[in-house]
Formats: sequence, structure tokens, C-alpha cells
Amino acid sequence: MKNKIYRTFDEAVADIPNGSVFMSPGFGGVGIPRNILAAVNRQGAKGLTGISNNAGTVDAKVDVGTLIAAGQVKKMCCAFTATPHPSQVTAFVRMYNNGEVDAELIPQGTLAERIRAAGAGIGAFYTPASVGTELAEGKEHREIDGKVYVLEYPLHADYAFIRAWKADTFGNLQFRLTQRNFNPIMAMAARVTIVEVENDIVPMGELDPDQIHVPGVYVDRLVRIPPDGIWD
Amino acid sequence: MKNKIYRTFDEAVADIPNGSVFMSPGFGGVGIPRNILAAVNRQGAKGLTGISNNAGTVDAKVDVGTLIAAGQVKKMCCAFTATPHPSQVTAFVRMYNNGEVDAELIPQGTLAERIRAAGAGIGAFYTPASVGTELAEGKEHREIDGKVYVLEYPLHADYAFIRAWKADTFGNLQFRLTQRNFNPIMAMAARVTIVEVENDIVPMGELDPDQIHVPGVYVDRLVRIPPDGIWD
Amino acid sequence: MAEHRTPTTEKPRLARQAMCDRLAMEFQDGWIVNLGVGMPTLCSNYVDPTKSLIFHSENGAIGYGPLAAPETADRYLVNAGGQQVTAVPGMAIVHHADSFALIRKGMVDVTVMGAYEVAENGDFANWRVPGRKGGGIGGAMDLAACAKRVFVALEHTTREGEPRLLQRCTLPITAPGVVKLVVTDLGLFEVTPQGFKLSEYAPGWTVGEIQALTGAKLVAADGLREFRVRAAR
Amino acid sequence: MAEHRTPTTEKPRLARQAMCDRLAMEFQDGWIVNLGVGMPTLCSNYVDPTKSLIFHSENGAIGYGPLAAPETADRYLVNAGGQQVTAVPGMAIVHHADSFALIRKGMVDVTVMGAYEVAENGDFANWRVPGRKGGGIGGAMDLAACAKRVFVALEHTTREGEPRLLQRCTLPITAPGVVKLVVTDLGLFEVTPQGFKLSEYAPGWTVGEIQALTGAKLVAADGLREFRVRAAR
Repeated sequence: MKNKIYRTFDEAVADIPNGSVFMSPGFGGVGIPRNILAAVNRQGAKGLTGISNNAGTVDAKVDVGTLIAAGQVKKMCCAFTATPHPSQVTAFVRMYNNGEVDAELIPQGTLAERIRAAGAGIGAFYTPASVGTELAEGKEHREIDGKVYVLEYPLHADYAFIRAWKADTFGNLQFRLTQRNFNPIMAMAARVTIVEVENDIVPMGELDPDQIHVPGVYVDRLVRIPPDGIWD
Repeated sequence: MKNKIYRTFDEAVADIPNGSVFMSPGFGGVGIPRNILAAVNRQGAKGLTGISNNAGTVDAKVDVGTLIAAGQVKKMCCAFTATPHPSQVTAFVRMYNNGEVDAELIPQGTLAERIRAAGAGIGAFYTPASVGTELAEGKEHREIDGKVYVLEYPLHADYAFIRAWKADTFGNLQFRLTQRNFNPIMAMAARVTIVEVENDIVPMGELDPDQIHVPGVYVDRLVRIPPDGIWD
Repeated sequence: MAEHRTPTTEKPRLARQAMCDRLAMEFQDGWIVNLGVGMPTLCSNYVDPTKSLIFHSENGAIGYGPLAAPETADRYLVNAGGQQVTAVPGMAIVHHADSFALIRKGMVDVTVMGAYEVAENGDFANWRVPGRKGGGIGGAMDLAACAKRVFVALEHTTREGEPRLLQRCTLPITAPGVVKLVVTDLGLFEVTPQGFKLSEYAPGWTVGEIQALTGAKLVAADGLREFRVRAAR
Repeated sequence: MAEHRTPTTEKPRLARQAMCDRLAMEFQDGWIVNLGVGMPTLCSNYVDPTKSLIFHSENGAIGYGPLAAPETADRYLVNAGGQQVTAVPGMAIVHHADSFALIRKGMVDVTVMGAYEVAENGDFANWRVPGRKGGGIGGAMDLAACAKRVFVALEHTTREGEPRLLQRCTLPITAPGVVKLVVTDLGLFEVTPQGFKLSEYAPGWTVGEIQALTGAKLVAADGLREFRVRAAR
């Protein structure tokens, strides 16, 4: 079977072409694939479309905003296209206001379900979220059992960048507490899933088969975060 | 907080009214809530609709077929309305052929996804399964990105009968190996979820929060299987 | 809307914690509670030992505890606002799609959110302000559309003294007709078919004074009384 | 269809294990393989040490091993046929909805199924027989619609000697146009735009003899050869 373990993040992201669609998880600063994002930033792919809960934060840490600030991203699909306070001006906000980057604003649950739908081969689904709001305008509506829903489509991606707590050499993954967030559904949705792992990658058989958050069949590339990697 | 632990299966199912819709998991003889089904059989509720992978097997063990044989079930939603071999005549097959029980035949993945949709507040979804077959006739079709899908609706239930490996007093559940099968999605889909537990029900805090297969918020009633209960 | 602009009053208004305490008093034993980022998180500071609440956050923590002390905080466990919280026995973690599955199924008994505006028809707006491109929806639309009850906590007026309780929202709404209960720094308001029903007023304030700062007609509740604050513990 | 009814031949046909071995020879290293209940499960008896296969079953076992010996079997671990199988290192368990999510995403590289009929257009029928009410679909429709490749293993003729390889299925189909490769007890057949292409024939059988038992026009493959059987191990 193909070896999935890569020595460096740079090798693991080397082939990402311009124009790719990527998914990047993380929520509240936890579960963000910072090492992979830093490598993609070094690698320099351009014209990327990002799928992520937010479009970067104001802190100096590496996140999706790092790629945006570097001009590598043409569009973001996310649940926040403005920061909570006008005083927080991220690279994304500045560039979005200037029309240098495009965005699709998606309710967070719809975002999660659209990612899940891509990983589950669902063609489209009806959700009640956003009905009666500006974001549902132009979307197909349907009344089902007396309740109104809007039709939403899957969000597919070429790459998922994943941050895991533990992994085995086959790519079975475990996450710790709310590090989990978007990680499993993105890992299952993308065409190629690249994972940064916080602990030593263990031989197959060391993780309990009942306790796997992402089966290894979804994982293509694994990199152990080195001691001098990005830990937070 | 409400105590979820019931002393006996008979108490746990006492209030199930005639005409209820129930979900019953299990696959390949594993993960079947036999103790709860036996109690429902004793309790005698009639006119039930069952949602289950199959409609009972030829063995003598308690399963959905026990309720069917007793005339308690008016309709089954399942992936098998005939046994693999004509020689295997279950109570369901005999009664179905006689028109004494109704059935809706559903591809297994569609069955699972319709259950999941009920638990996830999804109004309807498009799946490629069954397109071009007799089972898709009369259903709404839609071409999405060049592929044809059929529209499927959630399967809601009043009760889910669940067989778990471990539980805590709040109802957090764990399953062992392929015992899991339909159990988690049914536990999350029904209005009232009743669980038979194979091990002692432990205090809250004893199960690792990262390793919960069904969060306790979905669980209403727990019964520890007694030594003289149905173990297989 | 010049009629709403009133002379600056010197009367004290309710503190944010008092506002959130009042909403939290409505929570019932066993409820699943989702608190929005910002002011609503203060609801978790009100502890009633006779009630067990299950706090849910969008990022998949079900049954987490109070904010963590810095010295014992676990950086892997954060709430929807990214604040480090504590694990309590019985907590379960799910992924983001399962977390919103729970929300859409209607299992959240109450969600408390901040807002820019609330309307007498139960609409509210909390994700987009005029003159600013984009917005921050987060999980608000999912929660607002699906939770059993939506409570809103907000200042009664803008910094400029304009009312935030209106006949109709002027900003893009988060969900139509869902708000059940509103607390402001001037009182507690039920959203009823007759409009905003003032049930509790801030100490020292009259109905007329509150009405003057409100952009919709207030109805005085039968049992109208002074705002209830937390009992000393 | 009397023209298909042929005199009983005394020639030996291929054994079921040989048929399944031949299909398994097509599996490639790293493939995710789903084996239908019944004859297809025999494919797992063909072990090529140069290839690692990942066996998936509908009930959520990903990467399970061979059938378990009765004395060491774990009754909690069964395949899609309810047979007790072994855990191999790297196995993961998911619930039924996640198991079919994997199927619908198109991650199953090959599914092998039994069938009553296969048609030259790639249709096949395996869930309902005439004269019997109801049917057994199981996961066959999901797998057939979504797997990257559908292989079918079936007897070449019915007990009455009627052909099972047809121009068009007479029974309700499981999925349209999906079958890529068919093995029968008379040979190996690719489903091509030109119809059934016979690529390997059972030892001792001629193309004409096989054609006589087939309900559609056979095309002989360029490299037509005798059926390949498992190398001695």
C-alpha cells in the first residue's frame, strides 16, 4: 500500500496547483492546520478558493488570513465576512472591501452541512436556516410538512488541510476536544486530504477501531509536526 | 436533572401508545435491542410502524419479527421485504404476502440517510441511489452537475430502541465494533430514545468526552440488561 | 425618527450582568442552552443550584462548564466565542456537522443572542450593519431558525440614542418572527401577537420613559413589576 | 426463448471459487473493496501478497480481515452477510450513515455482486424475482449507483438452462448501465459499448458453445484466452 507519510510540509503541499479549492478547519483558534497553511504560503499557489469558518483573525498567527494577505486567495466561502468589531481590520476585510478578494457568506450550520454533503455524495439538501433572510434570496424554496426550507448544494474541494491529535500510518485520525470542529467533515469531503499530526504517527493497530474520528481511507498525506513546527 | 435510568424494560416501554412509529437497529444479528423489543411485545402496543434494516429473520431470537408475528406492526420501512431464499418464510413474509402488513422497500443507504436527515433537521435530500430503477418511479428527479438524483424525505420516529455497549447516567453511549450500525443515527433521530445497556451504567465523567458515539442529550431512558436478560 | 431622540437621562440603566441574569432565570432544569458570543455568555454566570443546564456550543461541545481559570485552562476546549471553558462530567464532543444537526433538529431549548435591532413581530437583526460590507453570521441563522426559543439581549438604544426595539427591523434580519423574550438595559419584554409587552422595568423608570425610547408601541403586562435581579448568593 | 435451451452439456463448468478468484485478480493495490453477500464473499479467499486491499462492509467496518475461526470469532464484528470476520490493524468502525456516505462519495473502488441477470448495456438485476412479492435490496442500489466499478459474479444459466446474460434485463434492475466486468461459470466478460466481450473462456468450451447459452451477441476479445485460475500458493 502507498506510503502516506511525508517528511516535510513543503513536500506534502508541493503539487497544489494554482486555482485549487481548499478547506481549512479550525474554530476559536483551535484545530487550525497552521503548519500546512504556512507551507502553502511558502509554496505560493495562487487563485485559490478557500472554504473555512472565517477568513482569518487579527492575531499574528498563521491561518487562512495568511494566504489571503499574500494574495493567494481569490474567493472565500465562510460564515464571517466581517470581523465582530469594525476596529478589527484583517487582511481579508481590507481586500474584500477593495474588491481584491471575493466571498460567499454562508450560515455556519449550512456551511458544515454543505461540506458534509460533499463527503456524503448528497446532490443537494433542504435546510431551514436563512429562510426569510437576505441570504435566502434567489435560492429555491420548498415547503415540506408545513415548514419552509431552502435548497443548498455541496461544497466540494480539491484539498483539505487537517490538524489532528493522533494518527496511525494508514491515516486513521483522532482529535482532542473542540479541536475536532470542522476537521472530520472536511477530511471526508475533499479529493486530497493532507494532515498535520501533533503526536507521533503510530503503527496501524494502535488506535482503537471504535474510536476513530476519521477513517484512514479518507487521508492521503500525513506529516508529523516537528519540534520547531507551529504548535499554536 | 431528570433521572433517565429505569429499573425494568417493562417500565421503560409502558407508555408506548398504539400507532407509534419506532426505529429498531441491528445488522447481521448484532446491535439488536432484543430486550426492549421483548418488552414491547409483552406490552402489546398495536398498529406500530417499524423502521429497520430488515423485517425479522428466520432464527428464533427476538427481533422486529417478534412484533410482526404478534400482529403489533401495520407497516415496515426496510431494505429487505423478501428473504434471500424463498425457502426462508418469516412471519413478515407470510403476512406481507397475505396483505396483513404493509411495507416500504428502501435502499439501505437511503434508509440510513433518511434516518440521519430526521436527526439532523434536513427537510429532504437528493441521492443517486435507485435512479433508473423501479424504486425511483414517481419520485422527483433532478440533475445536478450532470448527475441525476432522486429526492428523499426524512424518516421520523416516535421511539428509537437502542442496544449499547456502555453508557453513563446522562445517556452518553458507546458501541462495540459493528454493533454500532444503525444505533447512533436512530438514537439521534427519534423523539424518545430508549436504550438497553450491556455494561453497568457508569457515573457521568467516566466516559471520555472524545469517545462518545451518541451524546446523552439524545437519550431519554436507560435500562441495564439484567443477568437473565437477552444477551444474544 | 427625531421623536425618539430624547434628552439624556441621568437615571441608571441595568448592568449587562443583571440583564443576562434575568434571562437565565427563565432557563428550566435540563434545558440545552446555547449562548451567543459577547453579552449572552454572561448568562452562564447565573447559577441556580436547583437547575442543571446543558451548555451547547456550535463547535461541538455538549455539556461544557464555566470559563476556565487561566492556570488550569485546556487550550483544546473552547466555546463558540473561542473562550477556554471547563469540561464537566458528562460532556460529549461532536464534529461541526453533528453539532448543527442537533441545532436543526430543534434540540436547543433556548439560544440567547445579542442584536442590533428587534422588531415587534419577532424579527431580529444581528449580523450586518449598514455601510459595512459583509457580515458575521456564524451559527446565528441556524440557531435562530431552529432553537425552541430565541431570547435577545441588547442595549435599549444605540449610542446615538436611537431605539433598537422597532416596529420593523431596518437592517437585514437573522430570522423572521422568532424572538420570544428580550432584555434591554431598561427592562424585560415579551414578544407577543400584540407587540412588545413590557413585563419588568428597570428600577426608577416609568413605562412612559421607556416607551419614549422605544420604536414600537409597548403594551404593559398585567403583572408589570420592577426588574428582578439575582438573589444574593 | 426456446432457442437458448440447449442440450445438457457434460462439460465441466468453472467452480464458484475459481470465478471469484478471477475477479479478485483484477483488484489493485490499495483498492477499497465491497463484496456482496453470497458468492462474492469468496473473492476474499484470493490473497495476493503484493496487494493490500481494504474491505468495506455496509454496516460500517472499514478494513476488516478474513472470516474468523469459530473459536476466536468476536460476535460484535460481522460483515455485510452477518458472517463473523477478523479485525486487522488499521480497521475503523463508522455508523451506517457514514458507511453509506463513503459509498455515495464514490470511494468504493469495486463492488462485487451476485445477480439474476446482466444485460449487454450494463444493467443488472439482483433484488427481485417475478412471482415473489417484495425484494431484498440491502445496499446494492447505493453501491451499484456509486462504486467506481461494478463486477458481477453469477451462473451463466438458470437451473432451467435459460441464459442470464441478456440483451436487456427482464427483471427490475438494480442500477442502469453500471456493470463493467462479469464472471460466470463459463468465462469472463467485459461489458463494452459493443456488448459483452468474451475475454476468457472456461477450459474446454468454445465461443460458439458459450454463445449458444447467452442471450446476447458475444464479441470475442482480441486476446481471447482460456480462463485464468489461481496460481498455486
